[in-house]
Amino acid sequence: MSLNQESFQEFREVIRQLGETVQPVEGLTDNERVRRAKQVFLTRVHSAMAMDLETCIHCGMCAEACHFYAQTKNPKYTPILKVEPLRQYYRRELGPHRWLFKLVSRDITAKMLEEWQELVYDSCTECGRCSMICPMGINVSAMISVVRQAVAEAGYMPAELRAVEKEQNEKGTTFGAGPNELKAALQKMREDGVDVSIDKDKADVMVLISGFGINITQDALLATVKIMNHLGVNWTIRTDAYECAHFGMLSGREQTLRNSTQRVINAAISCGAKTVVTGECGYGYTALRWEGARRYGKPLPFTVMSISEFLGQQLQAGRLRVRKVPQQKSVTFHDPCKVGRIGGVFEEPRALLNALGVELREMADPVQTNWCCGGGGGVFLNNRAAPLRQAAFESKRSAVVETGAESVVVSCDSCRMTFEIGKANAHWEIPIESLVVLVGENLAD
Amino acid sequence: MSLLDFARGPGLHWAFIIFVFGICWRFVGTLLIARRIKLSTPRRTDNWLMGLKAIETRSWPVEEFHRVIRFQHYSGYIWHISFFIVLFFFQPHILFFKSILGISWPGLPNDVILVVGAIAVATLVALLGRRLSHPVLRKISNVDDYISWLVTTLPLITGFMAFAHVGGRYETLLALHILSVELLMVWFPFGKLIHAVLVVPSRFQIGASFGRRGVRA
Amino acid sequence: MSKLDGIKVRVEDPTTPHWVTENTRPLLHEIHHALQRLLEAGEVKTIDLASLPMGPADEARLLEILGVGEVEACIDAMGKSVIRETRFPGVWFIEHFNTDDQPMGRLIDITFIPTLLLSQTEDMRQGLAQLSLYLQTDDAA
Amino acid sequence: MPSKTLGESLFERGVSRRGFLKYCTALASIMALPPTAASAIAAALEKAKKPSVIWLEFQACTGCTESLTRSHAPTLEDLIFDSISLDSHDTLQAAAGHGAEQAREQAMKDNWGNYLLLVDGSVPLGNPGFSTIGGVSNLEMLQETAKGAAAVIAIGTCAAYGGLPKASPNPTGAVAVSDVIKDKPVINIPGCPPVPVVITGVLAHYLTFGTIPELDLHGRPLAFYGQSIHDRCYRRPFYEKGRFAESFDDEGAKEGWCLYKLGCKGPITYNACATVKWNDGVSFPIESGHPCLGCSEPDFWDKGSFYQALAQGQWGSAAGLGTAAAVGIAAGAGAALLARRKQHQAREEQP
Repeated sequence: MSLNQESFQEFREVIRQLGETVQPVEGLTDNERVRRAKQVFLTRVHSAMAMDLETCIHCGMCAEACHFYAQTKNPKYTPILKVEPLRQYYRRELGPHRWLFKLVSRDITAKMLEEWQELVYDSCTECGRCSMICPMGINVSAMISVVRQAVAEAGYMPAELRAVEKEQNEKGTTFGAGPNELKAALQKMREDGVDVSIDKDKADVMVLISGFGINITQDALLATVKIMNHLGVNWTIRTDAYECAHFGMLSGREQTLRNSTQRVINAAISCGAKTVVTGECGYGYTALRWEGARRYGKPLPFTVMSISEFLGQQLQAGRLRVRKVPQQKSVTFHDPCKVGRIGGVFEEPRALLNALGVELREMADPVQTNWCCGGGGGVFLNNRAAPLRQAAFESKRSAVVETGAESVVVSCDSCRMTFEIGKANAHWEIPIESLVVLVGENLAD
Repeated sequence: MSLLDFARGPGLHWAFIIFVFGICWRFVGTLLIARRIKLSTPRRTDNWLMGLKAIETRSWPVEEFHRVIRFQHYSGYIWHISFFIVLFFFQPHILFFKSILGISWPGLPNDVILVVGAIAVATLVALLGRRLSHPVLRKISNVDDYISWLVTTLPLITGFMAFAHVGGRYETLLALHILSVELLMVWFPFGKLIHAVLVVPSRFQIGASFGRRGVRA
Repeated sequence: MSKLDGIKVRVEDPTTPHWVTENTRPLLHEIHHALQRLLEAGEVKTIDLASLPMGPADEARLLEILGVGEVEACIDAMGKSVIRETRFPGVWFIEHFNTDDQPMGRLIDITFIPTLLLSQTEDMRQGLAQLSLYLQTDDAA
Repeated sequence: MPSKTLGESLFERGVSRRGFLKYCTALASIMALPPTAASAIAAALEKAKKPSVIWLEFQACTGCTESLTRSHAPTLEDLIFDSISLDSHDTLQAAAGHGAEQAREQAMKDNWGNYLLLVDGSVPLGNPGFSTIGGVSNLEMLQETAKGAAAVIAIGTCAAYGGLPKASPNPTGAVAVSDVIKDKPVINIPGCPPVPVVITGVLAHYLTFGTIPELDLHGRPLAFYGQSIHDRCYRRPFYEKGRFAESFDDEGAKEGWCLYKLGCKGPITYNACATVKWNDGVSFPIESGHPCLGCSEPDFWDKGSFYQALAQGQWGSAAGLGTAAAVGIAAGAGAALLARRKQHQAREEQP
């Protein structure tokens, strides 16, 4: 099985018109925009970030880590430059020498924030690779996400992201994939003879799926259901909190993120889940696993695992039994940035691939230095950024080509779609496979 | 009071005071900004170790990065090492440190210092050339970068002049050399040179925070 | 308390220190160059040893290297002056003393013959006058 | 009034042309002029007239006079009798008491506007009674005598810069001659004492050319003070190689290595010691194994220990640093706490 090509093409069309569905932000004065941006900076800077802002030596090495720079050689895509509004604000208003800097520097302006929109939204996937190269140990990407939030609050978020973010905030759905659509998709599975347990009152494992799974990556949804049944655990999908994606996070809207996180936490607590498994969705994992507790205000009363992590552990525990894939083949594994570099899941997906008996060919930049697919951070929805994204995708494509692997295994719907789009644009013939699908298709009887 | 007397006396005294004061101010002022409380369950609990490890690992970029930053990496090393050799192993400098710290150590022959000093200056010039010509560096550079370059280069240049007695009377050159070092010390806490101090906590932090997520940073 | 004879005393020859400075070499080069110029262009040169940094025994070593040549002249005018050609013809070593026999100056002349050795016209005129006077008085007698 | 030129008086005394030339060569040497200048000196000297010289001694130790009398070439006698008329010198002249004062007044009267005034010792301004001659304060006598002088030569560091009397805390309020005399050229010949040949050399220059020599920024004749001790030191090659004596009796000291680490002030001291040397050209301090004290430089007494190396700072105590660190920490903590409060308020206000 592969992703639903018909829905995928429809989806591409939806993306193309996404921006037109929202009205541009108007009526904000420049002062108000700056004030809002500053409010974000003020509330989000913390000691470690301050240290990073103080330590930069402008060596420019981070440019080399960034796929947008690496492919275009345009200096404005240098990661640390994307932090400039924050740095300027910090030095003038929060840093220890702020009284001195105020004498010799200028304040940020609405114009600057507008200008930075392209830098933080179109040419940054928040992949965190720049944070890995910095000789000073500066977490550059963490700061770019703060600038994103500031630019968003100032009213300069790209229209496509605003549309999705708005939908998730107001309706709790993404791309129109609501509870009814989910129920319909699951009903279809039942009709095909697959047992699905939804909305259980009590469950040990609560599974989140990416909204894409309802329409486009249905193969992954089906595989997930099959695998969970195979494991024989008490699991459920909740129609009141099934959405894994957090457009609030990648768009930089704190309120939206807080709401979507809270919805998941409430559902998990109400069904007494011990483990919440996030589907193949990068942001979904990070938002809950590493950021969820902060939004919740205290440690989460359950464990959060990405599906690759969960399955890898089930494999080691002997509950997941897979057979070797029928045809011996070579694959390369693409670590989704938010699950790998930012999330810390590396071993489990590899253990799964090993159990499946495929030949894993690692890319030249493996695990935490892995090149991003170029679509993260909502860039894959951003029409204006399409040419840039395609350029950045080239870093990934050549890394894959270099391995000589017959197919690419990914474990993130967003990556998967970026690969599909990039592959089509580049006229590149290579199967893009979902890890979950691969496991689901090769369960031992 | 002659220029040299000023440089060696009150100039040095105040430069040290500003140096120490500025560093403490900036360091403590950065460190004491509210910390972020981490409520998520760590994947690993040996954050301290990961932090310490990052201090070392960030000195040696992994192979995949090393390929693209080879020049910056080696020029950085050459510059820092040659600078520290000149700073700490030129015999008159050792006398200077002895007068402050009370301890001394063996120095290097002047010929060696001259060569190493020349390498340091050459590297600085090359790095400035790169900063002025490389699109990325030109784009991200600000006044701080150029001032910091200047105040770092001046002591080397004036040091050479004082050593070779070129360009003026020795006491004037020596005074200029000491004054240029004082300028460096006064600028140090306020510009990017502070990285010499902050690099340690900064690297530690990234190692620790990625470390708790199970990522070797 | 230790006694005075407990202190070891070693007498070293102050004129021949066992360490070497390098101040004579540049000077020898200068002399070498000057001698070349003298031969090629007839340029004369005088080097005042008092204007050069000289360590202990440097001068002695220099003189040892320069050696003694064929000519040695002595002038007695306002004190003694000794003019010697060194073993390098054209290189002269000149020492001036005052009336108290204290050294007044030490020079190296690179020339065909030091000017001071030439009879001076004023002196010759005075000599001529004296000779004339002598002849007149002698004739008269 | 000396009416004869120097050439005339010399030739009258039976000095041959050859002798005169030799004398001029020696003069060139002590004036630190190239030997080729001898003929120019001869031409000038032939026409020069003996100047009258008055020597005043204020807050001084007489070391400068002692030094002058040890000038080896030409001998002082030559200088006094052949070149200058030392009409008044409290230490050297036979006259004493009122007779001495009369000699000075007579010389001033006879040579008004033409005599050279030589001064050694500093002038106390704190109280006129601190140093007087015949009841006249140094200040008054200097001002009075300088009025008719063609030029003033300050001999020794005390006269040139105030010297030892001026050293902190300067109990007598001592000042240099140049602090008092502003309307006459003042030539400084510093040194504690000055190199004797330098004194005679400067006088010879004035005598020969009738002008004051070219001076450096401290009013010193460039011919003698144009280069540092270090520049002309025979131990300089050891400095270049970084070979230093670490103590007065170590191997380095015995090997005659550079004395920089033992506090030698040669690099910042301008004087002729390293070439002209002392005691008939026998030696100079560094050659004798002792670092240069820098005695021909202003305020050399107050520049820290003689044995403190030049590379060392003179920055007093480290106590200031402790305070600086404490204030810095307080400033940093204050800045951070204010930032925290600002952040806290902002977070509170958030919906």
